[in-house]
Amino acid sequence: MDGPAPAARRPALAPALAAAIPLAVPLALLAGLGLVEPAFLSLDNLGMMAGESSVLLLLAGGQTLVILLGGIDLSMAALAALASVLLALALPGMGAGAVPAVLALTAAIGLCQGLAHVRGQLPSLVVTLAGGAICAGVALTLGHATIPVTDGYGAVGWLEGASLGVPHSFAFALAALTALAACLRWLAFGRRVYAVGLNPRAALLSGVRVGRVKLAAFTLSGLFSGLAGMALVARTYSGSPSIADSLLLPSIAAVLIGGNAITGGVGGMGRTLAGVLTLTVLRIGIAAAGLDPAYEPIVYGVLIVLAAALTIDRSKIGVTK
Amino acid sequence: ACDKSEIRLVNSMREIAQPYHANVDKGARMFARWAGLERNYVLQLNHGDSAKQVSLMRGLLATNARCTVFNVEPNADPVIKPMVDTAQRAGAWIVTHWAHGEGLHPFDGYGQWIAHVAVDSLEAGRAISVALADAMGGEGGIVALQGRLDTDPARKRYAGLQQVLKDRPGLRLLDQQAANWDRTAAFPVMQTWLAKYGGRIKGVWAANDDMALGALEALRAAGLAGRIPVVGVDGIPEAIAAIVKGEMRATVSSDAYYQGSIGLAMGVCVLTGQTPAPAAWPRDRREFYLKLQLITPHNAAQFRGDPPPSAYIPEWDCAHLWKRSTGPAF
Amino acid sequence: MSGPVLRVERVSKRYAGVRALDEVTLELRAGEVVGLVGANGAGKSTLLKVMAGLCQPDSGRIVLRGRELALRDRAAAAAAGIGMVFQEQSLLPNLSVAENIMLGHEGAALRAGLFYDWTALNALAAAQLGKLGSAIAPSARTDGLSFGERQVVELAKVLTLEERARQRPVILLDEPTCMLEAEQLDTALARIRGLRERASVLFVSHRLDEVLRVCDRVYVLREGRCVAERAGADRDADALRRLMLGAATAGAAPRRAAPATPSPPLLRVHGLGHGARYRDVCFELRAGEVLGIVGGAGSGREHLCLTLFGALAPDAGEIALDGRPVRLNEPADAVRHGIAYVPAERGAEGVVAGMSVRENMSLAHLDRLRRGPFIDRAREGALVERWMARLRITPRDAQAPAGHLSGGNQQKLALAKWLLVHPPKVLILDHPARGLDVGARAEILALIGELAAGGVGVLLLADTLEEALALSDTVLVMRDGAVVGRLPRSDGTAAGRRMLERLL
Amino acid sequence: METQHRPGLLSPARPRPWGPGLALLALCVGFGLAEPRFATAHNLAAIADRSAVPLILAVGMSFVVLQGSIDLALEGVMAACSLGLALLVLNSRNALDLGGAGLALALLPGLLLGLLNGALVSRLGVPSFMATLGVWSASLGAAMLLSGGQPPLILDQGMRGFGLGRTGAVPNLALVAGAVVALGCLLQRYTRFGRYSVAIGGGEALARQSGIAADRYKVAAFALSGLLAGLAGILASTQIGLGHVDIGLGQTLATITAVVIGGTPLGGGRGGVLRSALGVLILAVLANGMIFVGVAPELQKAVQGAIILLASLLATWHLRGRLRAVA
Ligand SMILES: Nc1ncnc2c1ncn2[C@@H]1O[C@H](COP(=O)(O)OP(=O)(O)OP(=O)(O)O)[C@@H](O)[C@H]1O
Ligand SMILES: Nc1ncnc2c1ncn2[C@@H]1O[C@H](COP(=O)(O)OP(=O)(O)OP(=O)(O)O)[C@@H](O)[C@H]1O
Ligand SMILES: O[C@@H]1[C@@H](O)[C@H](O)OC[C@H]1O
Ligand SMILES: [Mg+2]
Ligand SMILES: [Mg+2]
Repeated sequence: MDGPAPAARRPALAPALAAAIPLAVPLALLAGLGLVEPAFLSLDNLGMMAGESSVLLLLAGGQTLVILLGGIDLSMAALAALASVLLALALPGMGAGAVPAVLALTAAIGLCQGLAHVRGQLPSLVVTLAGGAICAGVALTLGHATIPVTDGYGAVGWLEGASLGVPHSFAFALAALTALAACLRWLAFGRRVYAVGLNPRAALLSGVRVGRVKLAAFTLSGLFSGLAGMALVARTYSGSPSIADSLLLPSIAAVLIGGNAITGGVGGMGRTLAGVLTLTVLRIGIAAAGLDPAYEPIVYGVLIVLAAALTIDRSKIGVTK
Repeated sequence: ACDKSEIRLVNSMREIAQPYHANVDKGARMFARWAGLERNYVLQLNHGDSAKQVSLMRGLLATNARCTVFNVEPNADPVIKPMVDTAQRAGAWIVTHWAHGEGLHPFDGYGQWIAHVAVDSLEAGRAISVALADAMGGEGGIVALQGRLDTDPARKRYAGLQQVLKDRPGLRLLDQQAANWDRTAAFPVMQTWLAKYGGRIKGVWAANDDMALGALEALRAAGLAGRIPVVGVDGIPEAIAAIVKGEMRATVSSDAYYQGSIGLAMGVCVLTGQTPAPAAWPRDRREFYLKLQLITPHNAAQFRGDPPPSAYIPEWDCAHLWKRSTGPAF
Repeated sequence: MSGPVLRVERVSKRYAGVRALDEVTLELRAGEVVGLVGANGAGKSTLLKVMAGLCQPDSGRIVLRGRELALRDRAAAAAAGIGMVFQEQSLLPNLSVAENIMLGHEGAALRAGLFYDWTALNALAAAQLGKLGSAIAPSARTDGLSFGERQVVELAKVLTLEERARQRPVILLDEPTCMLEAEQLDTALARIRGLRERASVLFVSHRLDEVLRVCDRVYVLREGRCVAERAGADRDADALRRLMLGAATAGAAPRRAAPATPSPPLLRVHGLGHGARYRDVCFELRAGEVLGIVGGAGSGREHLCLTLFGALAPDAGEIALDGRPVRLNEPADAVRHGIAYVPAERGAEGVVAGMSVRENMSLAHLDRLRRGPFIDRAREGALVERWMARLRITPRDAQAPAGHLSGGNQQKLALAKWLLVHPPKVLILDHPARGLDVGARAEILALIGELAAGGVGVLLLADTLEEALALSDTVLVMRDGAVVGRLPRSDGTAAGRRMLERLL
Repeated sequence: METQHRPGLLSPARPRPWGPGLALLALCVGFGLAEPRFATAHNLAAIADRSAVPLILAVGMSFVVLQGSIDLALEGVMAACSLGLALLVLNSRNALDLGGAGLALALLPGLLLGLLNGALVSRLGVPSFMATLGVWSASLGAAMLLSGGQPPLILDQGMRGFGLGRTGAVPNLALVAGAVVALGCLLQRYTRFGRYSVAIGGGEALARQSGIAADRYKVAAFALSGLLAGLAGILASTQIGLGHVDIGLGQTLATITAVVIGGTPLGGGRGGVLRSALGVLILAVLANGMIFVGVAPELQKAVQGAIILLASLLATWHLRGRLRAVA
């Protein structure tokens, strides 16, 4: 709809190089931190960081699907919090059965939001903003304050363990993300996601069931919110209505900082992984540096802008908005 | 034992924008300076994110864990469990505050968890409610501003108010809203109440001083400052000034300076071997209630201004670390 | 004759793997309309974009009235008096006509260089529209205009160069007529002809008759090279066609033979209506039949097609396929029933510009290209290769983004997408040959015939009446939302044609 | 983001501009019936007062969103300017007492941060979401440094009096907000900046082709947004009486919500200042009204969400169509 493509502002990098940049950013950060403090690169610490990235990975993974479709899901954090509350309430009574039940519920909530978006033809931003608010209200009403989890913790607690130095939560999140990546790459669903994100009208007129693709994506983002909620319960031994509040923006930022386009259709899970790692290394690195908290946001702000400037694929994203 | 230069003092708390928290930090810095460890002090803010509070801690423990002591205001009670586990695993030291949830105690095999300094938030809520009731002559309508609904102090303080209301039939709770501990959020809520209840509001209860001060500004805009009693919790300097001026009626202080410093003091005593290993301490020294101070017009003047370090030095003494204990909290 | 107004000298432009322009040299003189013809992908649009400052040549130079120009961007070109009307339109849909015309050079309508004076703006725009004899309201919102109207607005916008450059502008027109209906075409051509009073014009079109009608001279581009210049009596359609296509020649669309045996009806439409767009439409389409629908703007035929493809909900009537009524809730339902649709606006609707040729071509068939849950990439690749070769889609690179293809090649892609695995039962073609070069056009029209012979029922909204008559077994005439005439194939004679023209 | 209908072919139905207006009216009538005191002058003034800061923010955000970008830096900018003000006028921390000059100076960080946002987006090509997120974070850090654990109290009585005071029955801040909204409307409708913003949102590449220096107008929009966020932070500070890092807490998302429910889609190109103002008023009336009719605090957010959903559904139901794509 924008007519002739704008002349690229910079010559496009060789595609392979361009694809490698997002991952190079967190690696360079790691290397830099390692130079200052070699202990930072100890296996223990790397394992710890991997574990710290897992919740963000799950949230950003689900978010990526929606963003690839050209939408946005502002409800994921609230939904993860609701999942944590529900798990905290249900684990003592239901034991391990609570996990699939809650995951099914969060997926269903995602589906409902998808329906409101597709059937009501409302912008995903509006639907998920409202949906998130509703989830938050329900979580607060059900959960009141933070609910500690002791009985039945084992059903989620395995996520906090590690094998061969690899935290289970990380392995789990990575596996989930890989599954999404495989769907995007190998399944018809993936092709359709990109088509819808790039040109919903052309996709529709090619016989793509745009509504269904969106419903699937929102269901998955609901499911991934639930998984993130589960990982949060494991991490904090509790469920709480505000447990994920501060993850909302980072989970979107992680998607974008890897170079996925917020307008949809450009990017993938690899970029999201890179984005999550970037944010995690930044966050932990700044913590490890023991910076004064007032400098922490300053350093963080400067670095995410730089990272975004490096990773954005200017050959594919013509107009930055 | 650790060499003094190796010791690292960490204060882990929610935020620093609120005066209460600013004072926690000041107390911690005051101690660090006094102990000659000013450059070894680290402040960690989680901005209301439990998971972040844990990861900040873990991030720092990549190096020098066994000479590091954490003084922790938990973002939520359950976060204490992963934090003490982390300390236990890494060999770092930790002191916790406020409430830690059920069935978890330092003396249950947590050698690195030096102590838990508990606060009786129910009592705090009750104390200001009584002061408010007295100021109102036991009659009239009250509006209540709650803190973040999903936190323990918010719920317990409000429960304290409800208990007092039960005993005083002349008082009526007109309305209650959550203003998230936040001054700016409290302002429009109070404005709305003034429009809705007008003259029926005879007292304003707030779960912390920040919200009390936000409400006070709304009263000021309506020309009612000083005419309606307001109470809060924390004992921040502005609230004390307002009490002196007659615009607020009461606040309860857990002494932020003390809370910010005491855990670090305990840690230094342990790390330098001036006290025995915590495992050897009696139970009521490892988990005790902190003395609270009710501040009203009668005594407000004596709490004005930043306290000097000298006020705390006796309590930082390794032999007197438990001076403010009012008894076991288990 | 005076010296050239604009001279393009040895301009070259490469894209990865493609030499779009290869040392092209040509010139425009004062007060002439020059044609530029060439096969799809020959480099016409690229050349125009270079001249309009939208893309930088790798080498060569552009000289305007004796001065070499550095055309860094469109603004620089505009400052020099060079303006362009795009193959894909370039108006902002959310602005008013006046704003679009005057955008970026509001001049006197800006008070103090800052404040909009709407009255003045509308007056200025009206003056531009007046040059073209158009009565479009300057305050109308652009997204409410018909395609033809927008074309006029585009032209009006370019004409502002006259005042801006204080010189006769150079106007570059990239297939301005390809989207126009017959009744708009004459006016448009007259307008373009009329432009020579005010400007030098470079005119790109695939309709050689048009080119011969309006152009004083013609350049022929082939594979990025300027292979010929023809003027005056030398301009003969067959010669041009040969020059464009090289050895391969192709004649006019062959008249199809009638289907051998009448087959049972495939698609039956009864009493179909959609609001004020069209009403009470009834017809039958048999397997192997080509049903042409002719009608101008507002006839409702495009809405009818959208309805048959499930993209619009009818509010009356019935659609039956193979004798059974079907409900088409969305295009995908239609696709499942074997109905395919090639939209007229390929850029916005026919292809996903950001996806590769391969991904575009298989998009409608993903369910048929599966092995287990996965896409069968090997099979996909082979089929895509086959159809790229068959339709001569160039460059022959399945991984190239569809948006990098030339307009005509995109159009071929939009068609190939429906044929990839096996042909549909019903094929709805909205101006299928739009933007195709003469050779490709003949091939596509032949392909349509072949498909019909193979049993596909084709619904055709043809580019021209001739095409409709040549290809269709039956012609349906629509006007103002109603079917006003029906012409069986046997009537495809001069008399029938006259009758058609009367009905329209 | 929303793809337009095919021009001419499917004549574009547009959002009813009065949709949000109707929603606002319905809310007012509903609350008024449920609780008569809702409609008193006293409460309307309370609503106006509560709307002032978000209105000012929404005007700036409108232009950014109209262009298709987003500004997440509001909270940080508000914080920086809030502390700037509190440290420049008569205060509890230092000896400065610059009065009105202090007010003007305190706006400067807002303008500069806005310019920085614009530069990052247009020069460095960083998507606005990331650029402004970074600036938000950094400016919040700067504010924390200024605050230094001791929020400065504003002792300038003139300023406090203005922030808390009224002119007639109208709160002063609401007057300022009204003026800003009016200016914003004029800016959008009658200036180059406003019209080009609409054009850029409608199609940036095309607007550039028409010779519009899109970068310049993007920078201008972010600068305006920064300036107004600074103003909002300053005004809020005069009310609350101190320079506060959290002065803008929650305002960014609230402002985006207001802009979007007012009818300016995040993709840009449609809607604008007036609609955003309606969006703000809807949220303000909702927040006020929920307290009035006694919705439990736990549920207020949920109720707000449900009403937003319902209102948007009603406002755009007539636009639904099979070919309509809404992202
Ligand atoms: N942005 C681009 N990137 C890569 N290749 C391109 C790009 N634009 C054009 N091309 C290639 O350059 C060649 C010339 O394209 P151009 O659009 O100029 O052809 P054209 O003569 O206008 O064809 P048509 O008649 O089909 O419109 C084509 O092979 C096309 O694929
Ligand atoms: N004073 C005016 N005189 C003439 N035309 C105007 C004037 N103001 C605006 N316009 C034009 O009228 C059209 C509608 O204006 P506006 O931007 O206000 O849209 P709207 O009606 O508010 O619709 P929406 O908000 O849905 O985009 C615009 O395209 C604009 O160019
Ligand atoms: O005001 C304080 C609040 O912010 C904190 O979270 O809990 C303790 C309170 O006194
Ligand atoms: Mg072309
Ligand atoms: Mg408008």
